[in-house]
Amino acid sequence: MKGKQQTRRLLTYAGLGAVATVMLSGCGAQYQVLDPAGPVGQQELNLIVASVVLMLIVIIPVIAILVYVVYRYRDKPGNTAPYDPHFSDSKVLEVIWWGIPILIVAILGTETVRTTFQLTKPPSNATPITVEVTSFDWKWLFQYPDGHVATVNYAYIPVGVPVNFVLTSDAPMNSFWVPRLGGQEYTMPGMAMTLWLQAAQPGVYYGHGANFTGRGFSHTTFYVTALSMDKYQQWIAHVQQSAPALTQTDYRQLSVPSVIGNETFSSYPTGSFENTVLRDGGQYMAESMQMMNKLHPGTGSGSMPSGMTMPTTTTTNKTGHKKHK
Amino acid sequence: MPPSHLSHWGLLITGDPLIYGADASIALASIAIVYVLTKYKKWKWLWDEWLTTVDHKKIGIMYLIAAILMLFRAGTDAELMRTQLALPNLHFLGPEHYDQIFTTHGTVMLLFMAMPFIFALMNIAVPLQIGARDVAFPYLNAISFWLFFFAAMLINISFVIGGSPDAGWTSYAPLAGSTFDPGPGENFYLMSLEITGIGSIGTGINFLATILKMRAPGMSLMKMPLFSWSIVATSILILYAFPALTVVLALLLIDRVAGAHFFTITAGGNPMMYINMFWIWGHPEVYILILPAFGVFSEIVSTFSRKTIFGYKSMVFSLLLISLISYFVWAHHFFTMGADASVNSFFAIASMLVGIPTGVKIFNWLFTMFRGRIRMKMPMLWTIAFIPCFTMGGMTGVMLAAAPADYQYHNSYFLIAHFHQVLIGGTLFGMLAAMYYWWPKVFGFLLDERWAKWAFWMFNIGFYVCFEPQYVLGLMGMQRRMYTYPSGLGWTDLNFISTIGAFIMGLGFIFLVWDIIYSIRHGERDLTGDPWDGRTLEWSLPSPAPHYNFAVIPHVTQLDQWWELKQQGRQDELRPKASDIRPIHMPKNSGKPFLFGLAFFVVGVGFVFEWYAVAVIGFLGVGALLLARSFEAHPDYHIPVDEVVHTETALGRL
Amino acid sequence: MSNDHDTPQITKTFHQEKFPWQGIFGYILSLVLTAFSLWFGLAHAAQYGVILYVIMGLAIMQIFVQMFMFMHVTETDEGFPWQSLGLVSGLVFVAAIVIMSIWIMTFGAGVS
Amino acid sequence: MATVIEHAHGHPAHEGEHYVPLEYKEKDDSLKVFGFWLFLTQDMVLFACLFATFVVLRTHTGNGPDSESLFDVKGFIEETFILLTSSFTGGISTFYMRKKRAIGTVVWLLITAALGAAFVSLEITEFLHYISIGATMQTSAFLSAFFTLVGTHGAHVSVGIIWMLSIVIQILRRGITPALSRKVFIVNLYWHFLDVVWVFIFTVVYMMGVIH
Ligand code: HEA
Ligand code: HEA
Ligand code: CUA
Ligand SMILES: [Cu+2]
Repeated sequence: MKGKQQTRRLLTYAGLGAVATVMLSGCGAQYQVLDPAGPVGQQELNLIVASVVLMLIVIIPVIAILVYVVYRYRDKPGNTAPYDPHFSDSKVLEVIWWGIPILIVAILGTETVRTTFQLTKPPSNATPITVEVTSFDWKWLFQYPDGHVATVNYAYIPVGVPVNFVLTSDAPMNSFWVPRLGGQEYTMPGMAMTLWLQAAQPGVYYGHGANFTGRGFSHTTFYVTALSMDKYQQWIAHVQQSAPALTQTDYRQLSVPSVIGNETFSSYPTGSFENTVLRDGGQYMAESMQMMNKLHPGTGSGSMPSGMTMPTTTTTNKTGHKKHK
Repeated sequence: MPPSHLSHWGLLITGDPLIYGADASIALASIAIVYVLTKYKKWKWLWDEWLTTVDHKKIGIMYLIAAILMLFRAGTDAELMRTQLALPNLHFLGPEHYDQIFTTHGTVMLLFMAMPFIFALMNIAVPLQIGARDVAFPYLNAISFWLFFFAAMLINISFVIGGSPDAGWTSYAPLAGSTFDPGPGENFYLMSLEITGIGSIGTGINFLATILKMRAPGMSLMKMPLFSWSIVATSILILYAFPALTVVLALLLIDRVAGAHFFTITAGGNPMMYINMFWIWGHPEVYILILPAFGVFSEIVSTFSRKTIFGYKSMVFSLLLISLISYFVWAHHFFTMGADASVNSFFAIASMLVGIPTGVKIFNWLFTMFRGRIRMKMPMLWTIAFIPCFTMGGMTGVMLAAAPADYQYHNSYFLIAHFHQVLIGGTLFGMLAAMYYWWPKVFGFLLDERWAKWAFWMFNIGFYVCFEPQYVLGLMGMQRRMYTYPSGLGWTDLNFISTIGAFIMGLGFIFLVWDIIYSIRHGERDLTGDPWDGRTLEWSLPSPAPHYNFAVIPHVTQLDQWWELKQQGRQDELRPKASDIRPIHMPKNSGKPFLFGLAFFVVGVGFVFEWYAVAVIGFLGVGALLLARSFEAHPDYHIPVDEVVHTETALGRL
Repeated sequence: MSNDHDTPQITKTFHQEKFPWQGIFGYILSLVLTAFSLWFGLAHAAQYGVILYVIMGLAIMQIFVQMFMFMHVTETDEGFPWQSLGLVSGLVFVAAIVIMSIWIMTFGAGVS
Repeated sequence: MATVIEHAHGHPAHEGEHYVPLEYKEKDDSLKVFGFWLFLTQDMVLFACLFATFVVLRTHTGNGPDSESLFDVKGFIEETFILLTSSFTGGISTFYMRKKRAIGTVVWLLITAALGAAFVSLEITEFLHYISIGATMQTSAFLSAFFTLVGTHGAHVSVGIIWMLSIVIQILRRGITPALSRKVFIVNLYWHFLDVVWVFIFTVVYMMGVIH
């Protein structure tokens, strides 16, 4: 039996080693998170690798000590290992195992905080573009304030440029995740949240909703295609000329729960994104809306319709109710 | 307004073979139970000995049986899910079914398997360990059990009547609100958790009072066994965390049945507040699930290494520290909500900090074994398996706690793998270790080691085969809660392997059950009351313990009192002397706790189907029972000296 | 079995009054605190933020009035008055729930 | 007690030289007092969650009225002073209970319950008024949170009234026994606790609702 146990330990080691090798060796595109295609994903991968290494510093000794102790002090006739039933206290040891983990947490914590703050900023200095993303049951609408075009279930972005994905939902919340570009963020009704991503190389990247939204959830796949700035602009121009417009009726159609394929539109009703956010409770999130507004570097239209000021929460909606006495 | 989607007849008629099957098997099982009870004239026995009992040991047994049944139920769910996911594009289960199944799997595993398992151990071990005759409030203890029991009934009938909840064990609004999820399914979830949650709060209060106020004379807190200490920490967490669950469920229920706007999208509702409050409870809850296991391992490691626990003081300190910190980490479940970077930073670091006291415990266990004499009995085997498994799970937890990295893991199979590794490798292994450990104390016989080893190896190997691949699947971008996935993303092989692992675990479970059945007939009887050469007071009593536990309350002078006395050949000091025996004050059995649970069940049914008259009847029942109890003059009695002497003599202790 | 705990007997804190002075004093205190809060708030005696802090402070003082004047929070028949510790830590958790929830829910208010 | 009886729930009550009130004389009773304190701590967390919800939603008024246009200052001042007074009268009933004076205890308990009833009826009137002008729980998130928070407190008070009355009946039948003195003590703990909760409702809901 002891033999079996050791075998199992060994297997565990091997498994662990395998995972570590896979992680460190930058593997095929199917290991999406481990094969980032942009600076955001890369930063996150760096943090992941750092954390794996730090964790191995602890896991390996723990398992080694376990194997050693269990083997050495097993209760077997003739075992000559020392037996000391009252050995139960050691200041030195206690300091070691409070101390080392504290150190590791300090290192990992620092890295974490640094990355957390970094990821709230655009990943590079190039002039960014904005894409407004709305999740529906069970599809994704992408709106491009730049060219005023819209797509469903797929998106095109230029390479080497920070993309400001502004996220909301017109259905139960979902989460916008393109693993090879970087981590996810929730799309929530009544909120407009910012997610910075950037592609470093052209390619087609798998994306999916990551927060459960009911029956159609498994089908909330979309693809993000990164291409050169020129091609991107050509694409916009092409769409403007060739695709139909997104009407109010189409928009309402989108909000009916269903699973559909790709769609392309040459324009969309002005302010539809902001209206969605406001209709679903955005008025109460003045702070975040204003912050988002500020974060918008001059991309022409921005995401706030000009002249629209966010109502502050204290002055909203007094619908003529008199003070009663 | 009567909901139009609920017709009285439609509830049972679903047109689904799976559900008809379940309907039929439940009906058959009920008929069989009624038949057996009637044939062997066991109704009175059932009522007198079990349904009305206020004895903590019997309540513990009932919790234990319920927990194992629920492990089977939710485990079957797991096997169904894994079957569906074995290959891409399968249609073994449709999305409706799959959604219901993962929801009930998670909910039942956590609230109706792990929680009662823990309560079983608390009831079985705590009063005996601290030298008490019962818990502080035996009547409340029975109420807690029946609330749990009827809540479990409620969630289990949902599958056959009206439809199961299908919005995940987290049941996020607005998805779980009436707009997107009409019908009684979610109400089942809300009501059953509400009811069992109230019971859990009762248990928390009860054991905190028991441990703080009823220890045997001389047993200062720092001489108390670590399992009891872990229950102190757990009870504190229950006390401060469960009210949040009560509130958040009530608010969602009010939204659903009364049309309020806490978490709706319209009229100013704020769904994020649901998420926030759910995790104010939800995170402490996972530590409620792990701390008792830590307590169990402390007892077992020390007993089976024949050695004093290493670093007792820092063991106690780390328990309390974990429960404190764990109250300040809840937002790590929604790092991806886009909250302020300072919010994420704060909660990330707080989450990592939990790892430090947890690590201290791991090292203290290792060094308890160091220079000991390790006996590889079943409880110890599960403990040894726990250490690497839980450490790895905890480490991936720390990886999740690195907020920006979590943007990549969140809601992926990486997360699924993390929490199964801590829930199974930590909680479940702990519960099973404890089951083997205290089984002889409770039932008077040992579980057979041979079959137990089969169960052990199947479960362990199955575990790694099932869940390690899921880490990789997560990194490959596979989300949780998908009822199917396309081929071509490279997920097929690992999913298939994972499914094989799940079936190996299922085999392990079958061996475990077989072991119990086998041992009932062939298991070795425990005649000494101390089969493991134990250290704490419960092993100084006969197995099973008499219903008043201690004929004479022992005096305690040190940690591991029983073991130390044995070392010095003074174990007779813990035997009662006839001259010391006094009449013993005991609580009377009562049928009210059972009726109390039943009344809450009626309330539950009333809200689930929005039949308010029924709910009102239930509430009236609850009120009437409370008043009846209040007016009861003598809820207790005394066991005369003669009877105690008689019992003790029969046990050979006088 | 007498009470030979080796835990130190920290308190036996009961004391008997001939006349309910404590209650009357507590009542007056609670009235005064409430009246002050009303005046301070309704008369807009200060800026909104200041008013908030002041009336919250007054409310917190009322907790202690009730706990000490009416609820006998430090009483215990033996050992340590655990309920006091429970309440104090409870207040910490309560503050944590309320303050951190608000912190989390006001997205980004801290940065700008 | 004539014979020493060992309790399932701990050790026998011990007579100290010091004064020990009746509700602490029996181990069972003092344990229950302690258990009730623990119950109150969890109730405190429960209300904290309701308060947190209210604070987050208080400006989410949808198409409904906001607090400033809704609340009636005089009304909530009345409610507040009635409840503060009842907390005091409850305290006096504990005082008489500890003196083993059954009649004094009963009278002050009844006064307390009556004040409680006055409070509840004022609150019900307030709620009915809001509903009559169309400000219901279904109107907006703010109102959902308002009715739930204040209503939960009101429900607690109502339960307290019934509880007090049941204790009064028991005292009239049996006099002040250790068990009943414990019940008087506990019901008053509950009542003072509700007073504290109200002070926060007064501050966070009403005062902050009418100040701008
Ligand atoms: C028993 C239950 C249990 C336990 C004990 C834990 C323990 C931990 N968990 Fe886990 N967790 C869950 C159950 C549990 N978890 C569940 C059920 C979910 C998902 C819910 C859902 O969404 O459905 C979850 C989700 C979850 C998340 C959310 C991820 C997401 O949704 O994206 C995070 C993030 O921080 C996290 C972190 C941690 C951490 C840091 C610990 C720590 O406590 C771990 C501490 C232990 C160790 C670290 C190992 C031993 C330590 C040493 C050997 C010393 C050295 C240590 C260091 C150097 C740090 N958990
Ligand atoms: C203590 C808690 C606990 C335990 C023990 C388990 C045990 C198991 N869990 Fe579970 N799980 C959760 C808690 C737990 N889980 C939670 C909280 C979720 C999240 C739910 C949510 O998203 O809302 C989850 C989700 C979850 C998923 C993700 C579903 C999804 O997101 O789509 C999967 C998938 O593999 C899974 C698998 C398993 C398996 C294979 C086991 C195995 O260990 C089970 C072992 C089996 C048995 C013990 C019994 C065996 C049964 C038989 C022998 C009968 C045989 C009958 C047939 C084969 C029909 N679980
Ligand atoms: Cu999420 Cu506002
Ligand atoms: Cu957590």
